[in-house]
Amino acid sequence: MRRYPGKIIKEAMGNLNSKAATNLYPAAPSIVTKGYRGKLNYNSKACTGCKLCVRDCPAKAIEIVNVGADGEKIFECHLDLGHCIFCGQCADVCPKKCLKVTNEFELATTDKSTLNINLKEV
Amino acid sequence: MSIFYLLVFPGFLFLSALGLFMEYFDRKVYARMQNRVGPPWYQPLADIIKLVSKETIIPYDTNKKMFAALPVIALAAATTAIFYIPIWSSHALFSFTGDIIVVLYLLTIPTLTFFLAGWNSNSLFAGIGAVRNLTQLFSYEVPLYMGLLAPAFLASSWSLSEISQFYTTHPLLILLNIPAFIVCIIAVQGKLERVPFDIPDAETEIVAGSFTEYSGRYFAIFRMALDTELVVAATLLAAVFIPVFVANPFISFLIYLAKVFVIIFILAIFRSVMARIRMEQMVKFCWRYLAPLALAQIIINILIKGVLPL
Amino acid sequence: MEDNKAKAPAAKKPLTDAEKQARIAAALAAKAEREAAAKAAEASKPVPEIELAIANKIIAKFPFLKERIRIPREHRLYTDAIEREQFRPLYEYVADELGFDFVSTISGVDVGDDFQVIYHLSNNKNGSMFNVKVRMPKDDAVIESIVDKFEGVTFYERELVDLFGIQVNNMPPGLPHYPLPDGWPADQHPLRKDWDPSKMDWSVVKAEAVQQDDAKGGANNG
Amino acid sequence: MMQKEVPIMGRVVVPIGTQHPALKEPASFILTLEGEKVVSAKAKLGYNHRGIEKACENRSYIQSLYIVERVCGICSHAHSTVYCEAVEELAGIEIPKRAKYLRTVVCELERLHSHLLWLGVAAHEIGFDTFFMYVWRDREKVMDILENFCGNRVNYGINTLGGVRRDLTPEIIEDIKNLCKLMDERLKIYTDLAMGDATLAGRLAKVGRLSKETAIQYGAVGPVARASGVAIDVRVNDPFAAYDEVKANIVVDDNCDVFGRVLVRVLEMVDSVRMLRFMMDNIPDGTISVKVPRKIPAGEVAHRVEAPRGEDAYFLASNGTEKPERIRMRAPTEANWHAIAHMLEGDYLADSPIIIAAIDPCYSCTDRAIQINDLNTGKQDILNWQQLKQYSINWHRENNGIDFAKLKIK
Repeated sequence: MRRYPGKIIKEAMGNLNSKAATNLYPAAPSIVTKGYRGKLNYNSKACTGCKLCVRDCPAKAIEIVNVGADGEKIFECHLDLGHCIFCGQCADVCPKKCLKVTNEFELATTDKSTLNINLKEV
Repeated sequence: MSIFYLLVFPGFLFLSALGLFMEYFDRKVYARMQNRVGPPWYQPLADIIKLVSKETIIPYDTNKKMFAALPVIALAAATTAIFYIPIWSSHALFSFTGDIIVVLYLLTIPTLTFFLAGWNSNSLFAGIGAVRNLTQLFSYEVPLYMGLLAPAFLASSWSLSEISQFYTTHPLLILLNIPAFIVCIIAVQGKLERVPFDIPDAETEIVAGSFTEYSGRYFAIFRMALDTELVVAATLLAAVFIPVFVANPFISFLIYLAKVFVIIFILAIFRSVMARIRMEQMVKFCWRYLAPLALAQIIINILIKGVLPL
Repeated sequence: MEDNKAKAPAAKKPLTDAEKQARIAAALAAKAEREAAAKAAEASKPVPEIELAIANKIIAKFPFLKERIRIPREHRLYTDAIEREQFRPLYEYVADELGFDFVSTISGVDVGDDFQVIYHLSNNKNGSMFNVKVRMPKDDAVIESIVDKFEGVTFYERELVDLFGIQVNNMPPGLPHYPLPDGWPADQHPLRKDWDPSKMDWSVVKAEAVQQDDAKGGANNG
Repeated sequence: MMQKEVPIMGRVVVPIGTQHPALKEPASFILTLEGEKVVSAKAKLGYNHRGIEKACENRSYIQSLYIVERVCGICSHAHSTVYCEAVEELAGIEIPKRAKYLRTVVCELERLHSHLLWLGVAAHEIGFDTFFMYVWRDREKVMDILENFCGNRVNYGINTLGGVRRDLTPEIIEDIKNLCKLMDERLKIYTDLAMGDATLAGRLAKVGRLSKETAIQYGAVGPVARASGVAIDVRVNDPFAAYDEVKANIVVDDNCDVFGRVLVRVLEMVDSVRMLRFMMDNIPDGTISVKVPRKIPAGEVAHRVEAPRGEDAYFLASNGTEKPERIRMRAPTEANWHAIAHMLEGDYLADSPIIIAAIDPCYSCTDRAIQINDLNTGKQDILNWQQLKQYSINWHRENNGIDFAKLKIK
């Protein structure tokens, strides 16, 4: 094969007219695919408080708390987004499927204290 | 009037504005070739403003006056060179016999200041960058000079204005100088330290070369000097190799802008289609191919001058 | 609601001790059966020929390994723990004669009173991996380096030194600390089972880091 | 690390690292130069030691899986595959065939994206940014498919003990087939470019030489070894996942330099595309996972897979409880480090970034908080975004007399 410099020139000149491949996020929305694992969604009514999710969480980010008074069972799910690694193992292991992963990914914040959230059903 | 020339047009203010815009144009073309969006038109200016507002750190153990003076010298030298180059007519603002040599030397001064800046920075990477600066200077300077002097031989003048006038009256002879133009375009790429000859500031090897220790406003002035040098070098090439002037100075000025755009577009293409080569490859390339080509051009020009009744 | 809760334990109560015993016994029996089945399956699995031939060759040369080489599946051979001085001749033999010339890695394991060092020797021609386990008492944790035979093991041996505190003789000199930071105390070995991070003096490591920053950054503070 | 040797005239000691534009993550190389030539090189590592092996000992098998996956951002699937297969072997479980195929699919997609990433980085190291941009643009297509199929761009989380977590849908199969078509076209351009561009060849050929004997002696693995003519590939020698049915070809090159490593990687991508196409047509039906008990029977197992960078070897010891007794991980780069110092010596400083990059080094990433050490008071402080912003506004007010607080930027 003959070697010469600037072999890419045809491709480069062709690109002058084409549309840029750059996604202009945040000016334009970033599209995540359907299968993306983002923030969790929690259905408190279906939860039985078995805490399998807490047991399997590799990052120790999730906590199920019983907030009901006098033995009543009302569960809340506290998630530390700073610790969560978005593996979705909690959703996999949940026997009642009350935890689900959603597509939400815009979770960045400039304040660390807002990362610890109380999950609610969306 | 001289003050106006120096500070506003075609001096500092005009050159800065055009330099920044050309940097934008260069970056935009580069980005578009890479299938990216590229920066907005004000990006180079925003960069300069940001740099000026940043904290300036002068390294311990350096000559502080020299550290601060070098960027200004670089900018001043590059700006001065524009007065001897014909822009909107085949007459430059100032001219005397031998000004082509002065312009070339004025364009060499920024490179020397880069070397001194690197050497003075007292930093390892800057030091290596400085040495590379000089090595590179020795390889591209000779082909660049020979390439620019070849048209001068044909015009039998050492003044840029006279060279321009000669080619305006003999337009067909421009075509003869095409090999010299190619040599000069490549050598200018080396002078401006752009890919494939960005060896002195190869970021993946020696961080930022000579400018490693520069920050804040001093670095901003160096950036301005580089942009100015880009425009002045393009203007020089345009004046010598594409001397197209019309009587109306305004239209002539527009033509000048178009010429600069074309040259910078060519430089941008060079930049985007090649990998950075090594120092020893650069020296080999310049001395093995560029210098003989320029020499051949000079010989041909002298021969033609003997044949043609000029 | 209240009724249900009261009833639920009541319904479970009639489980007598005898029944519990019976259930446990049944579970144990089932477990034993499963294990036996697994063992039988293991025994009935055909032993891969290439590995068997390799094992036979090794046993012929080193009789002390008789019945101490396991071949659980194709491409894998494991030895039971051997003594330190037995390793070098074995390694030289398998590397030179049987093509196990690539040391995939060296693993250290802390098993109570002993350290075990496992050399994972690979034969890249037929894909077999021969795992030689060497044991040594904790209070005499010294092994010989094999870097003179295979240079690629430097970092694995450094890991044994740093993370387990095993002394490796004849290592090439002048090697930097790896993988722990430079100021790490010499008597702290994180992968030992009895290592307690809370008892370590962390200030040593931090002070070293700050000092290094000082030494490097000093020239830049104009 | 301070140099204690007596300096020799004309020799300069250049530190590459721990922070340097050529290194994507911290490592340190001390190069001694004579002019532009490197006469000796020393590597210092361990800046990213995160204690993962120890961390795994304190977590259950399923928790460890996700930690293991985060050993490396680029070859995360190789790490989780070798771990899962080791645990499955310990538990005596045979996973369904479809699960094996799915693992192989992700393995090959990962190889594709990892090699594209490497090609881009290599182009960037030699200042060829246009090539870098093209390659990374095409890599995004692979990443999109991985994201849609597995749920994430890099730490896929597709493996679980006993199989895989997600099944291929017909539309993803269609996506992968389209990707194969696109890749065929693009890889042809890249092969042409890699072989035919004079500046690329000039920068890469005869650089970072590693002879076959030295490669064997230093224990090089993966593309580095294969570019030196050593035919080792775990996919072929010691098949894992479905590689006993999906046959890989060993790509060997005997250029023994960086140029050879580029060729090997480009041709391996071509092979990956071929395998992906084969798998899309021949994937068996069935379930995708089986149940694995929480307690794994006691035992020991050594296992290895072929990560994009080379052989990834694991040793796993279990003690019959829910937590592993010991996990030893040997990522491919650890085996290739030995060869680097040898390759650097005798070459130009200008070539050191590409030589270091040529083994495709893979370190790891860490924390993002900014720790301020006040040297005068010895006070340590971690500033958050607001405080940093305030600090900068104050600094400008005091030093430049400009009040940026009035400036409103959304």
